[in-house]
Amino acid sequence: MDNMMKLEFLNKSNNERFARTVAAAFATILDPTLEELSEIKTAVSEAVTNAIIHGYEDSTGMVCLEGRIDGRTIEFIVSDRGKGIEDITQAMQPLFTGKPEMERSGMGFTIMETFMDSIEVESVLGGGTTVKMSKTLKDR
Amino acid sequence: MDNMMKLEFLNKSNNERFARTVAAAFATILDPTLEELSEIKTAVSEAVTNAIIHGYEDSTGMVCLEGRIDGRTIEFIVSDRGKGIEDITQAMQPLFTGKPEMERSGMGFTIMETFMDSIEVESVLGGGTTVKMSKTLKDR
Amino acid sequence: MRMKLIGQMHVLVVEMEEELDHHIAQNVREIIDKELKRTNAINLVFDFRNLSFMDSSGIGVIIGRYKIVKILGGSVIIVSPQPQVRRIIEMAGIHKIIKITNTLDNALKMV
Amino acid sequence: MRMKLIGQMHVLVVEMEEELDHHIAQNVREIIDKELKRTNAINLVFDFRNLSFMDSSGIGVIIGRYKIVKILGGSVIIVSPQPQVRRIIEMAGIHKIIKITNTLDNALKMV
Ligand SMILES: Nc1ncnc2c1ncn2[C@@H]1O[C@H](COP(=O)(O)OP(=O)(O)O)[C@@H](O)[C@H]1O
Ligand SMILES: Nc1ncnc2c1ncn2[C@@H]1O[C@H](COP(=O)(O)OP(=O)(O)O)[C@@H](O)[C@H]1O
Repeated sequence: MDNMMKLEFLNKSNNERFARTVAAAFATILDPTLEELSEIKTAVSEAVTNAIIHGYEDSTGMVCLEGRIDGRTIEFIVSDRGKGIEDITQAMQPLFTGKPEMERSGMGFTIMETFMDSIEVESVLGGGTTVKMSKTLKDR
Repeated sequence: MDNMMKLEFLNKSNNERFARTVAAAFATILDPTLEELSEIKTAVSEAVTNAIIHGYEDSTGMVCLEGRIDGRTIEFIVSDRGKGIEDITQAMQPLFTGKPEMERSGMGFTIMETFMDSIEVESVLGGGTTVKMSKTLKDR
Repeated sequence: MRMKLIGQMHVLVVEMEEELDHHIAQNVREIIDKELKRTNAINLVFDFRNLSFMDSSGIGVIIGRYKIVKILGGSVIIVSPQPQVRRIIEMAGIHKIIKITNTLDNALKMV
Repeated sequence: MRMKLIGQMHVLVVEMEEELDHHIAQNVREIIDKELKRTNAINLVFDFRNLSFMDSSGIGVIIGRYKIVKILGGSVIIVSPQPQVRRIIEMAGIHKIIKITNTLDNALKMV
């Protein structure tokens, strides 16, 4: 592993922007293209937002964003210790949302899958959710 | 406390820029002036650089940057588990440096003191160093 | 976010700035819905020229407003989304139900 | 970082970009010192117009080069530091031993 960082922050919605800015700053170490950078920022924004609104709902908790760099591959792991996902396959379907009343679009996981090369989701009901995403950047 | 974050990263010199960008992104939550933002960025850059080059020298270790927001007051705590400082009073004197051969200027602590409202340094020889800095931003 | 009303056309123009995420969306939604009621506007133009980032929370905002405006008998038009924003819009299929154009002038001709 | 040599005046112009910290300083130092040797330049102009950030590592770089150039019998001049960079320079007292000016043209007249 060439580099790593781990960020923990409160599940406040004004930390969503902070967290994706951190992800972008970490990715900047690899001198990504503007497109790669905006893909990473968006994917991380989705995962962090999910941790905040679905993981914790109204309770207080910490969200964790880990970043790892290995060659041109960058990996982000977003985790919460919130309520967990009952049916991961269903949750990852495009347009599925558990919170239509909040005007959620159900496109979060689809965006993460489209913008990153791979995504893995692990979740324990009542224990929390971990989303691991990685992307190999173009050689520059 | 209104907000908090904790960042850990490897003591690699290309993380210096990453760490001060994170500090600036966290401070941005308070909508600081450009001057306040650049003062925070500079002070954090000094503390993080010290952890990397003085704390760990050639060994590998993790640097920690914590941020806390309380009203208009923002606090940063930079810590390492490196070699520690023998004489803190001497270390904090303007122009004192333990590494003149590296062209260090000995101005790091002076910059932190000038740009932040308060600074506290704790250190244990062989155990590491913790620098706590805080600054109250102008009302906007 | 800035808003202006073009009264004789019943158009509310919403100019978004910086980044539209879940945190911002909560406010944006409320403000637009209140303003639609207050002004009796039935058409909504999202001016995205200065919006540099949007995630899926923005999709929810757009589709939610689209549903309201449709009931009022009006339409929603999006102006000048930047590349990242455009990709999110297209990924969600919003461009199939909402018109996108390059200038505010064009948008006002299309309502 | 970009460098150019103005041969007849023995001036090496170093144009710094983005941010000058300890990470960058290590390289900058080596490259400048090599170039001073290679070109026989004795004067050094730091063009800081496009340098948006500098911490105390930059002080070390400037003073270190100042010492070398002084031995060679030349001088160091700093061009157009932005506010943050200027504050660091002044805090370190560098402006008392090194001239600062607004344009590269001025700097070349001053060497
Ligand atoms: N961290 C999480 N904790 C609990 N549930 C989650 C988490 N992330 C996603 N989910 C569930 O998966 C669903 C789909 O997520 P997503 O595709 O991002 O769409 P959206 O956020 O718009 O609902 C969510 O509505 C939620 O029910
Ligand atoms: N985290 C640290 N661990 C060990 N020693 C430190 C640490 N921070 C500072 N010091 C000591 O204090 C001295 C002064 O620090 P500073 O004022 O930042 O100047 P400089 O970094 O230019 O030497 C350093 O040279 C070093 O000896």
